[in-house]
Amino acid sequence: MKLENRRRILTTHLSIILVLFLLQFVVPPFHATMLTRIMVFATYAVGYNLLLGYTGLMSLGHAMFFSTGLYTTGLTIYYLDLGIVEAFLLGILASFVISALMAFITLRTSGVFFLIITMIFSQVFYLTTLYFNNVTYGDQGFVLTGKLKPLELAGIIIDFSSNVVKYNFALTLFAFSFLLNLRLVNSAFGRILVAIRENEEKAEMLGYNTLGFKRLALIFSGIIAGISGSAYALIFSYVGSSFAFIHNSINPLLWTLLGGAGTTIGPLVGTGLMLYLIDFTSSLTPHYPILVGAMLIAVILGFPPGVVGGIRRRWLKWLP
Amino acid sequence: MVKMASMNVLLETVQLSRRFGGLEAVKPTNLRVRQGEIRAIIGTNGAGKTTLVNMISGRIKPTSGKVFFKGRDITRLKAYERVAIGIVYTFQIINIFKNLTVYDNVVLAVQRGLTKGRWGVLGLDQRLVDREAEKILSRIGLSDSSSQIAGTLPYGYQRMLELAMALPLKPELLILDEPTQGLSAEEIERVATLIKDLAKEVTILLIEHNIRLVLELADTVTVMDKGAIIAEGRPREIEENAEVQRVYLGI
Amino acid sequence: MFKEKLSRRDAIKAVSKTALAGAAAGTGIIGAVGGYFAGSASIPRVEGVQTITRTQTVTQTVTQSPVTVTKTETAPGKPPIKIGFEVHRTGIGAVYGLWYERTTLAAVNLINEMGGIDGRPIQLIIEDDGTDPQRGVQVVEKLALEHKVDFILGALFSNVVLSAAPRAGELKKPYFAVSEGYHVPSGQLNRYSFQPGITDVRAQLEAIADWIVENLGTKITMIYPDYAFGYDHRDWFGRKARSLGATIKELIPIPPTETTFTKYFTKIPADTEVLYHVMVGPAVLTFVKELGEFFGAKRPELFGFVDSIEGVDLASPGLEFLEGTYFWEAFPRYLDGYDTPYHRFYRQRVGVNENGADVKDPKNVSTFSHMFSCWETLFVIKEAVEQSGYKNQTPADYKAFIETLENFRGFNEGIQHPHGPKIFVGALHQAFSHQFISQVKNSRFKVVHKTSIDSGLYESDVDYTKYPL
Amino acid sequence: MNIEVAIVLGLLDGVILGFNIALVALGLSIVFGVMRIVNVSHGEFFMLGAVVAWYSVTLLNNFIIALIAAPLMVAGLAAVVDRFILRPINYNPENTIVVTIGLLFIIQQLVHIIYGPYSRPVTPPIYFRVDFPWFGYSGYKIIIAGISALLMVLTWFIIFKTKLGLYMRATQQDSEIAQAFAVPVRRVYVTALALGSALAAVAGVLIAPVQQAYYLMGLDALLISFMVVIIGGLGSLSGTLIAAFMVGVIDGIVSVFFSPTLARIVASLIVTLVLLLRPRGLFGAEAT
Repeated sequence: MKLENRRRILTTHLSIILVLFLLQFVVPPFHATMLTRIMVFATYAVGYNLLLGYTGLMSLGHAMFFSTGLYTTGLTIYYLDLGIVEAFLLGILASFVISALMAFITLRTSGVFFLIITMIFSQVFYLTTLYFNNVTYGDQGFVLTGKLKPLELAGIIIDFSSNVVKYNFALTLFAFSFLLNLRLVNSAFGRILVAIRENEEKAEMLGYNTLGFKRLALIFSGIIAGISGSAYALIFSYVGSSFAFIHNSINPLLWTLLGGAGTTIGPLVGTGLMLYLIDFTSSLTPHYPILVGAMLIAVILGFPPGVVGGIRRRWLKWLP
Repeated sequence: MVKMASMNVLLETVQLSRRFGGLEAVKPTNLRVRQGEIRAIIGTNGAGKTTLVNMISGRIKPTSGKVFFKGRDITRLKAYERVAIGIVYTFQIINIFKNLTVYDNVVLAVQRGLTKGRWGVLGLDQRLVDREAEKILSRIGLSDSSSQIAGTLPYGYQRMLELAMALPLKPELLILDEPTQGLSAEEIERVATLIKDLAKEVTILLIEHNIRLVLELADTVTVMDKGAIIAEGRPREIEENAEVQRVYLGI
Repeated sequence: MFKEKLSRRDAIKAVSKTALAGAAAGTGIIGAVGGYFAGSASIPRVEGVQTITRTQTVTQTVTQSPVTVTKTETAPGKPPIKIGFEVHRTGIGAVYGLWYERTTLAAVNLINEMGGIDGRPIQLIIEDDGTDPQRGVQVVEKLALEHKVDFILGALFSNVVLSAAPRAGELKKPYFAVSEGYHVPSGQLNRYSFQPGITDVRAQLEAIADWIVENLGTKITMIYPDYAFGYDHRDWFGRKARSLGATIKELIPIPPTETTFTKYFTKIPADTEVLYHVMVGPAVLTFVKELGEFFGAKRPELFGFVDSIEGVDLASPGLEFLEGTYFWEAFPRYLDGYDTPYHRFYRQRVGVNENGADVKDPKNVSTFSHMFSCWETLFVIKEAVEQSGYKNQTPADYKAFIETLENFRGFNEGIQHPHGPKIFVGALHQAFSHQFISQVKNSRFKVVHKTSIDSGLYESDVDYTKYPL
Repeated sequence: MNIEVAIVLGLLDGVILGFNIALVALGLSIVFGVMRIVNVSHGEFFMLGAVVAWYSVTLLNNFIIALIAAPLMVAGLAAVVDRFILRPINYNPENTIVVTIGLLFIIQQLVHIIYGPYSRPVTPPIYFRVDFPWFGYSGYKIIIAGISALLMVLTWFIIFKTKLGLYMRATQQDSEIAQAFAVPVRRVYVTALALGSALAAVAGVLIAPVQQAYYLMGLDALLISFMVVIIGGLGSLSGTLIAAFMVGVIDGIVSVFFSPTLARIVASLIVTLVLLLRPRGLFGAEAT
């Protein structure tokens, strides 16, 4: 990435965050909640994209990382009455541990096998949440309402049942992962990931420990997914095993591909488009899942670079 | 167990061999490359040249035997670790990041060269990288097309680029696997000059079919046939070696 | 027995009084009045325990219902009252969703014919949640914030109720669950979540355990789905049955994804007298069929839950084996099981024939035992709005609405409550009703027992009235 | 409980259902072996089979028709998928997975629209109850096993005794070389996908009277055949069969003595181990 582009890129990303911040003052309340949801899931997608878009590793097991954050935060609040901050940090820690574990196990495989093994591990996680349902309440799940202690920061009481708090909490986390991701992919590190995606053999012959970098990428990706999971628990105060199910691994895949794999802005765009599309069509027909299917096929067949990828190709070549 | 070889031997293989299933691609081989020379390995297709250098660069594991570099046993080192200690390999078929810009290709090499240690690359001064990259680009005369997609360069330039990407890695032993394959006459000339130029700084292990080029460049020539070294010596001697002429030149 | 159990909580004491009084009175069904009753002021006449012996043959067809509805125009110019309906149109809840939607629409039409709620017509806004907890929350937000509904008629499946209700609470929208799960009365929800339309599973089990132990046997083996709903059965029934001197010989959980069951049957102890089975999900037919193949003639008594075969024709291939076995029903699928004018009227309005199937397509069997909860809940909302003078979506009006509702003590039988009279415990936000036990005879349910309402009451320390508004 | 009985039954069930699993897994395995792609919508083809069975029994009151119609229809569908979806993306492994996931959603919903959300029982063509000393057992299940075995022999014959099979095996070895030896690789691909999918469909038809026809029944079948195929080795027929019986029996016995959910967890973990230690499966060909 040439130096003259760096300023331009940074301003673009900061202004996106600024816009997201300002939107909450203009959009009607329902759309504010939609944006909250979108930002939480976009964070998830950002994490996923780091692996798929930049490192070229397609996982079908990210529901496991998401749920690790979700359950750790949820359970520690539910049983140990932890404060929001502690529970949240524990969620991140847990998703770090799990993704590190996965990084060392699953990356011994590659291609389709990587995809299958991540899927199966995620399935194991899902079954485990069912198996220990005397703790997790399995598929029925459990509720955090009334257990979220309001935070007190510098005299200001932050109550998580308020929509404003939800929105800005989601925004903060999204902004964080959004910028972290930007920093990563614009650094030497990001360039190496791309090199691995493009030509792993060559990357290794340039002296890069490709396996090591793939592991690192998976860990970052897992942590970001975990963060969004923890955030979901705090914002929507419900924890249940359906979030560990395979469908929740497919979602970030679709969002990322639609928005544009290997672009920093793509995940946000893809998530936003898809959530609104589903919300819109679900009021027209109960069969909106067809849309999900059609989208998956359409993107791969018709528009591989995805929305932002296409924009970059045609107009803004400098977009990261 | 071979004692440490004399100082001016840079690379040494001891009874290094590799078999694929039934086929013994490389019979136990002892090869010694001296510091600063241009060593050419010639031989018919399937003579085992590429397999041999692949074991040296660490891309494939030997079935038996050892590899010593500057007297150190590196048989166990992974390919990327060998790069770090100065063994650099360029592929037979042009192998660059075809979908990335020329600039990014060079930078990938540069930033590796600038960092020592495993993760050192994570905190790297981008300005320094840019400066180094510019140097390399101008050296091979690609400064102007730096933002071009590498895959769209003319064939010869892609090869130049690949060779150039070896420089920042500060190689001590540069393994070139048929660098002129498929190049036009004047492209070969350009490559040849670059190799001569490189040879001032590094030892070169050259696999080449183009005998003229070999005789022009090499200090020592090693001839392989059916997975074994059948002759070794100055270009002139090799030219006259009857054995070589029989198997290799088919005379 | 009730004395020491109920001496704890005033609310429940009051209730039990009315219930017992009712039992003493023991008279039949009350007139077409319907409506609610508050405090112990007006004592409802509630049927006591009675086993139905005489077979009622259905003479008149459902269409000639004796019940007359006094049609009233909704007051002109009054804004409609918006009720949001969160329904499972897709996902595993889809079959239920189909019929819940149909029942709800029927009730809404009726209420509007009767002059709406407080003279305002109901405007029903339906959103599908795909039986998905994540979408469930989104639907609540959409109904509350975009459609600005006054009330939300909630979901059926546990996971969706549990994810949606808290959000509704945060948005301060009254949320009426039509699930039978032990969610609302467990106290884990909030001041805004109610379940006035149907009895929760714990109460159901409290009510029927006696009959099972007395009539079927004391050596019980339980087969239940290996997830939350199954555990409610395992725990609540297990506890009650033991307290009645029965022994649980074996617990056999079966995963929801299972497709073949024969292997589990070997775990059933030979001396089992009663096989208690609750299976929900598509696999149930296989389950029953294989049960039949496994046992043949020499089977123990079987007691099951109609949830398993809601929407399933009892004449389906493989179900022959159920002949002579027993089922819990919330509301008898076959009209003759509880033949009242209101019941007939209800069927007619929803478009269900006397066999519990679609009048237009007799093969299309309804989820009859549960779907009445939508109908009755809507009438409870109507009642509470009119009693509380709820006008618009102000905190004050909602407060009035909720407190009024919490003061209800029950609902009389009538077209509003065709399923029968109910006791409502304000502290639990939960209604309690009769339960039916039926036997399969000639591939149809034959009601053999109807529990008293108060037999389902259990003590609880939950008191939603102390929760913040 | 009576342990011997449990084991006997576990084995019986395991083997008999093993046959059905094997049929589905075999299809998945053929497709992967020849085309090197994983068809995620394979489970939906299985589901389609069951649904077709319901229609032909309910509307035409004939089960045999389904046995013929279902595989043909699904094979046709597969051919269309190959032509208009897979070929355009060059059978790229990752992309194939994405598009077949998409296909999964579409097929499911179309069935939901046409067939409805119901889980419908299908009357078995023949019904009798086999009485064992300790318990009774469905005679139809035993018949399923028979038919499945027959179909597997047929498949084996096609693959090892016909020209088409030769082509398939050649393509499996190395599609470029096969191409060079004038093997019509494209047509081989279509046929492989059609054949594999048809097997899933037949399995669906056969199982319908045992389970029911339900629009969400595909995913579970897919996950199980995944396990089977991985343990058996992707692309290895014999391996697939052995693995299917293993999975069947393990599921049959373990889930009786321990929690079934636990059994599933353990099975999955075994699969991951196999993937890590022997990526080509327990019975797959060794790496060269």
